[in-house]
Amino acid sequence: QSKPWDHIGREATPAEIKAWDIDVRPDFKGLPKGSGSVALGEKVWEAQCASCHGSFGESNEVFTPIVGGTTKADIETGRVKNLVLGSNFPQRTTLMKVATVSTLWDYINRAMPWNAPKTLKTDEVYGVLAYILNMGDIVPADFTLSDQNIAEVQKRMPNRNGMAFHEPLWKADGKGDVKNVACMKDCPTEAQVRSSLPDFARDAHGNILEQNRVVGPVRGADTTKPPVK
Amino acid sequence: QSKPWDHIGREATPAEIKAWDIDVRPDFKGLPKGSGSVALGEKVWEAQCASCHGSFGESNEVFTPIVGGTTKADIETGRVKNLVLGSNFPQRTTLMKVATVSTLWDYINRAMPWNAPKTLKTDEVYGVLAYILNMGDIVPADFTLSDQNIAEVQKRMPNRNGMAFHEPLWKADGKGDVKNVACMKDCPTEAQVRSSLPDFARDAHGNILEQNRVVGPVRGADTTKPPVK
Amino acid sequence: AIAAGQATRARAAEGDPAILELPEHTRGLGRPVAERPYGLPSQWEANLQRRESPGLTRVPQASVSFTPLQGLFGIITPSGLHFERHHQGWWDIDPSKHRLMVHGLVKRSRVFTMDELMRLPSVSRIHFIECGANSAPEWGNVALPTVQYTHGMVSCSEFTGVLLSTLLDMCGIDRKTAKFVLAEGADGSSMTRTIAIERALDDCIVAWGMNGEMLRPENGYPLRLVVPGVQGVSWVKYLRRIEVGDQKWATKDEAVHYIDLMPDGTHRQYTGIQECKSVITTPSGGQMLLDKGFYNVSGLAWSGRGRIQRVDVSVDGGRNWRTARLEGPVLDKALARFNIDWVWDGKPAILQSRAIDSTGYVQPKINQLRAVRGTRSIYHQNAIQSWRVAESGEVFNVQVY
Amino acid sequence: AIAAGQATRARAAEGDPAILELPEHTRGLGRPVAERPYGLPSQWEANLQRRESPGLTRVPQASVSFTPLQGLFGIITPSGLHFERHHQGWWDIDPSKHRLMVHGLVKRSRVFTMDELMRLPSVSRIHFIECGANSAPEWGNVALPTVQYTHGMVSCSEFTGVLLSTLLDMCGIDRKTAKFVLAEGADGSSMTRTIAIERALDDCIVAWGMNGEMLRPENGYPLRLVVPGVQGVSWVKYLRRIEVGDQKWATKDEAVHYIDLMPDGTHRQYTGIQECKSVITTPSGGQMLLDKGFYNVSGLAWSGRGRIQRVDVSVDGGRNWRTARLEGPVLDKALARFNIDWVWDGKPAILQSRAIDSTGYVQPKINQLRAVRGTRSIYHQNAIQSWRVAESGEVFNVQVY
Ligand code: HEC
Ligand code: HEC
Ligand SMILES: [Ca+2]
Ligand SMILES: [Ca+2]
Ligand SMILES: [Ca+2]
Ligand SMILES: [Ca+2]
Ligand SMILES: [Ca+2]
Ligand SMILES: [Ca+2]
Ligand SMILES: [Co+2]
Ligand SMILES: [Co+2]
Repeated sequence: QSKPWDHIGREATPAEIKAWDIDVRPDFKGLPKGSGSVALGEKVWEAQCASCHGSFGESNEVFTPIVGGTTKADIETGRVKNLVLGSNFPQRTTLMKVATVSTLWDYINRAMPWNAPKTLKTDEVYGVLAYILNMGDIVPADFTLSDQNIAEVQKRMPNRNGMAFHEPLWKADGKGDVKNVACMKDCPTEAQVRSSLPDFARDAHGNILEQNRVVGPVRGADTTKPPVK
Repeated sequence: QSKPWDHIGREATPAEIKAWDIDVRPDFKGLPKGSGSVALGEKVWEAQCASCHGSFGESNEVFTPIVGGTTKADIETGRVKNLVLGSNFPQRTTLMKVATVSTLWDYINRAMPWNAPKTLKTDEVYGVLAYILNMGDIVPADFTLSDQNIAEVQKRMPNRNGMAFHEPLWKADGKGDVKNVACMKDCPTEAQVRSSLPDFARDAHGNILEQNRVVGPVRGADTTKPPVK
Repeated sequence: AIAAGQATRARAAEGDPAILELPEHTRGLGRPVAERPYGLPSQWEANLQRRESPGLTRVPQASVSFTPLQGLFGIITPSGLHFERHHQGWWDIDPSKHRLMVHGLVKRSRVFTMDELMRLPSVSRIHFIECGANSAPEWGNVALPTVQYTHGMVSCSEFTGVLLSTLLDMCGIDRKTAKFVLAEGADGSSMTRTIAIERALDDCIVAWGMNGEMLRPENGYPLRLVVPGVQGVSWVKYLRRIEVGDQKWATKDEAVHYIDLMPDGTHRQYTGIQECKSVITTPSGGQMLLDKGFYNVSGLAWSGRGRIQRVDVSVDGGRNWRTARLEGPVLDKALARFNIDWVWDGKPAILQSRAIDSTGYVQPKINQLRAVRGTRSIYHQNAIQSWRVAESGEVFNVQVY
Repeated sequence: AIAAGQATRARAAEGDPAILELPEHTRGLGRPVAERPYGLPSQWEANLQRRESPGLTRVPQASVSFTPLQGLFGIITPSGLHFERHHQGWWDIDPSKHRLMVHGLVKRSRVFTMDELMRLPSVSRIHFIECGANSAPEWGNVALPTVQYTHGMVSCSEFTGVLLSTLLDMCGIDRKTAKFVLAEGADGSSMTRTIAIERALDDCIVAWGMNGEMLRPENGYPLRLVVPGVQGVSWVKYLRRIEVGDQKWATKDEAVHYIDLMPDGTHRQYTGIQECKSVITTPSGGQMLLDKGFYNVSGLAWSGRGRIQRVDVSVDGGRNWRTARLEGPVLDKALARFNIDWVWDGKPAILQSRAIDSTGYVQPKINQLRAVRGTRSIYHQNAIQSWRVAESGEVFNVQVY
C-alpha cells in the first residue's frame, strides 16, 4: 500500500550506487575485476602499510599483528590450531581468525591505509592482499591474486572452518546458553574472593580520588597510596 | 516507625535556625522586634534603593514601580480600583497588588538591596518599609513602623481584600475552571485569524533564520526581510 | 563557460556531487576519543541556543532565557538548553559547603550536608517543569514570533533525589498541625514558596540529579526542589531550608507575582498547577516549509494534573481534528511527544494541537480562557496554539478560534 | 592560640559556620541568564569525565572512552559523558552534505538528504547502547579498578528518528529474497555491519536525535543506526548506506572482531545480542564509604532481549539476596535504575546485583559464563559484578562465586 511520504527522496543513479556500493561479500558479490601480484603488493606494503603494521605484518604498534600463528597444517584443515585452548601462541593475529578472504579485500579497500582510506587502486588492493597472504604462506611468492582465482584462495584460508553460528545470540528472542537461577536464601557460593585487582593496577588508571565527585555518599580512594589495612 | 536512615543528619542548633529562619508570615510570625521611622527610611532609600527604583519608587528601570496607583478610597475598602477591568492606570505597582504588609517586610529583608541582599539592619527594614508605605499614603510622614503597630498598618493596605483563593488551581486533583470539549468534526470555530504578529515584532527577536537548524524539514524564515506575499 | 555549464549538467545527471565525490571524512582519519572529555553539540547546531526575549525583563539577572523547542526532539530537554529563570542571578555553589535545614512543626529539626542527603533512599523520575508565566505575553494578542518565545519556558528532565516525604518523616512532622511547608533557596533572592503539606508528602523530590548528572548551576546546583505539576517558581533552586508550618507565607512571589488578575480586579493567589497544554513545535512560527507534500507534524503535550491521554491535531483552524500518535513513555506530569502525518497541498493552513489529560480535561481555546479569566492574568496561559502556514511556506503565529 | 581554639570550639558548638556565616551567594547578585547560551556542568563536577583505559588500545582514534557510571544517576546518560568508540576517529560532518542511500534487493533505490529524512514519520524511544566488549578485560581475572572501566561502555538515551522499516517499506523490499541488510558509515572506517531483516523491520531506528537534540559528533552526527538490544558496533555512526541483500557480509567487524572465541578454538560469529546484565554503581570499586550506617545502594540493569523484570542484591557475596526497587519507567531494551537499602555495620561485605529480564533469564555468575564459554571470548561478558567493601570503607573490584 502506498504511503503519503513515498515521494520523499529520489532514486539513486547508477553512478551514485557505484561510488558507494563498495562492499565485497564472502560469495565475492561486489568484488571488482582486477589483479595484483605479491611483488606489487610488497611495494605497496612497504610504502603504505609497513610504517604501522611492520615489515612482516608482525607489528604490535597500532594493532594486533596481521600475520603469524598459522601453519601449513591449518591450511589443510581450515582450523587454526593455535586458537584451541592450551595453545601458547601469544597473539590472535588477523590471519589466525579470519575465515573469509573477502573480508580482508573489503576492509583493506574500504579502510586502509588507516590515515588515507579508499586511496588504493583496485589492483593495489589485490596486490597487497596477495602479499599478506604470502606472508602467511597461503599463496606462493610469485602469485597474482585476481577476481578469477580468489575463490581458490578462499579454500586455503587457515581458519576457514573456524566459525560457528550460534543463533540464540543473533536473535533477540533467542534463549541464552548460560543459565543461572534466582536463588534468594542460603545460595550455593563460596562467597570468597577468587580474583582481585593486582597491586600494580591500583593506580594504573590515575588517582581514583580525582575521578569521583567531591560530595556524596562516597569519595574516590586515594590510589596514589596503598589501601588502608 | 523508625527507619534505618533516621540517624543521618543532625539537629539544627538554635543559632543555626536563627541564622536562616528569616521568613515573616502574614500573621507576623517571624517578625523581629524593632522599629524605623519614615525619616530613617528615606535616608536608607535614597542611599540604597533609589538608584534602581527611583526617588519616589516610581522608576521603571529595573522593575515595575513599587509605589503608585492606589488611592485613599482603596485604603478604606481594601480593594485597589485601578485593578478593575477598564481602568486606565498603565502599571500594576507593588502597592496596588500586595495584600499583606508582611510580604514587603520579608522580601526587603531577604532580598534587597538587590546587589547586596541581607545587609540591612532590622530597624532599616522597618524604616524603608515605612518610607514606601508613606509614599503610598498608607502611613503619615512622621510615622515610625514597628513590630508593635504593623498589625494596625496591615488594616490600611490598599489591596488587603484583593486576593481570592481558587482552590482547584492550588490542588493537583482540582478541576479546571475553563472547559473545552473534544469535538472532532465540523467543530464550531470561525477558523479565521483574530490576531497576528505585528510587523514591528517580526525581527524584534533577531533573525529567526539564525535560530533554526541548518537542515531538517524546515528552515528559519529570514526575518530581516518582509514575508513573501 | 558553456563547456563548464555542460559539464556541470552532465555531472548533475550522473548524480549528486555529495555522493560522487567522496568527502574528506570518508577518505581521512578523524579525531581521537576523549578529545573532549565532556562533549558538546556539533558546530552545525549553534543556532539552537537559549535566548532572552528582548524587552521582556529589564536586568539579565532577574530574567528568563528560553529553550529552543523549535529544534528539539522527544521529551528529554538537553540540560544545556534548559530554560533559565533567575531572580537574583545564578551561582555555582561549592557543594561541600551547602546545607539543607528542615525545621518548624517537627519533632526534631535536621541539618543535612550533601554527603548525608545523597546517602538517603532516592528516586529517579521524569517530570516537566514549566514557568507559570510561559506563554504569558499572549493572553491578549499575538506578540512573539516563534515557539522558543511563546512556549520555551518548559523543559523535561529525569530528576534524582530523595522524596521530600522521606525527609519530613525523618523529622517527625506533626501530622495534626502541619499544613504547609516553606521552601527557601540559598541565593540572593532566597526564593521562598509555600507548598501544601499534601503536595509535599506526595511526589515532591529534593533533587540533586538532572538527566543523569548533577543539576546544572543555572538550575540550582547542588540542590533544588522538584514539585511535579506545579509552576517552576516553586521548584526552589539552591534549596537550603524547609520549614513546616500551619499557615501560608504569602511570600513576594506568591503575593506580588505569580498571582492571576481576574476581570473583577481580584487576584487569584496560590494558583500553582500547570494545567494541560500542548504545542506543535514542527512546523512552528518563524519556520519555512521547504516544499509541498508530506510532513511529520510534531509537538509536545503535558499536564500538571497527571498523564497525557490524547492529543488531537487540526490543520484547518480547529474545524476538524485527528488524533496524533504518542511516543512512549507517557508519564505522569512529564512531557509527551506527539507526531502526526500531514500532507501539505501548498494552500494556506492553520495548525493546532489540543491535549487531553488523564482527568479528562481538554486544553481550552484562548477565547474560552479569556471568557473566564480575562486577558490580564499573566500566568497559566494554556490555550491551544495556532500556527498559520502561508502559501509561501512561512509559518506565522496567530490566534484563531 | 588557646583563646582562638576556644573561640573555634564555642562557635562549633553554636553551629556550622557554613550556616552561621551566610555565604557570598546568599548576600550577593549572581550571574545573568543566557551567560552560557549552551550550559555546562558545575565546576565542581570536573572529576566526572569520559576517560580512556591506558593500554587498552594503541591509538586514540581507534579507541574507547568510558562513561563515569560511578557518579551518574537515573537512566539517561548525559550526552557529554556518552562513551565513545571510534575505529578511525570522529568527525563533525556538515549535515547539509550528508546523504543516506538505500538500495539492493528493493523495488526502487532511494537517496535521502537530511531535509528529506527529517520530514518522515518519526519515533522517539529510550534505549541503551552497550559495546560488545564492555567488561571484556575481566573474562579472566580482575583487571580494572572502577565501574567506569569495568562497565562504562554502556549508555542510555532517548533516540529520535525514522524507523528503518519505514525506509525499507518505501523502497519496496523484496520480502522473499531480502534476508539481511548491510549498514555502512561515512567515516574513514566506513563501518559495516550485517543486520537480519527481522531485526531491521522490528525496532531499528535511523536516528538523528539523541536526548532531545541532534546526535553528538562523537556519536555519529548527523545520522546513526539504532539497533536496540544489539552491541554498539552495529549502531553504525555517520550512516550513509543501507543495502538489502540475501547473505551475511562477514565484514571485518563481524569476521575478525566481535567474534567470540570458544574453548574448542571456534569463534562464534554474529553474536550481537547484549544479554541481561546489571551492576551496582554506588558504592563501587575505587570508592570509599565515609562512615558506617545507612546507604542507598544504587545501580543499573538492562537486557537486549526485553525489559528488566527484577533486580536482586546481595551484600554477603551471593549467599542471600533481597529484591531492589526499580525506578520508573522500566522500558524495553533500556537501562533500569535500581535502589536498595543497606546498613553497613563496618565489617567486610561483598556487594552483588543480579538482574532478571522479561524472558526470565537470570544474569549469570562469572564461573557459569566461563563453564560454557571459557575465558577468552572477549565479548558479551555479562557476569554478576562483585564489589568488596573493606573495613576501611574502601571498595574493591573482586570476583566471588
Ligand atoms: C597510519 C597507520 C596505518 C597504516 C598506514 C595502515 N594501517 Fe592497517 N590498521 C591500522 C589500525 C589502527 C588498524 C585497526 C583499525 C580498527 O581498530 O578498526 C588497522 C587494521 C588493519 C587490518 C585489520 C586487522 C584486524 O585484525 O582487524 C588490516 C588487514 C590492515 N590494517 C591492513 C593494512 C594495509 C594493507 C595497509 C596499507 C595499504 C595498512 N593497513 C596501512 C593502522 C594502519
Ligand atoms: C541594584 C538594583 C536594586 C537596588 C539597589 C534595589 N533594588 Fe529593589 N529590586 C530590584 C530588582 C531587579 C527587583 C526585582 C527582583 C525580582 O525579579 O525578583 C527588585 C524588587 C524589589 C521589590 C519587589 C517589587 C515587586 O513588585 O516585586 C521591592 C519591594 C524592592 N525591590 C525594594 C527595594 C528596597 C527597599 C531597596 C533598598 C533597600 C531596593 N529595592 C534596592 C533592584 C534593586
Ligand atoms: Ca553491495
Ligand atoms: Ca601503578
Ligand atoms: Ca519561620
Ligand atoms: Ca523590527
Ligand atoms: Ca517560574
Ligand atoms: Ca561496540
Ligand atoms: Co518569578
Ligand atoms: Co569495534
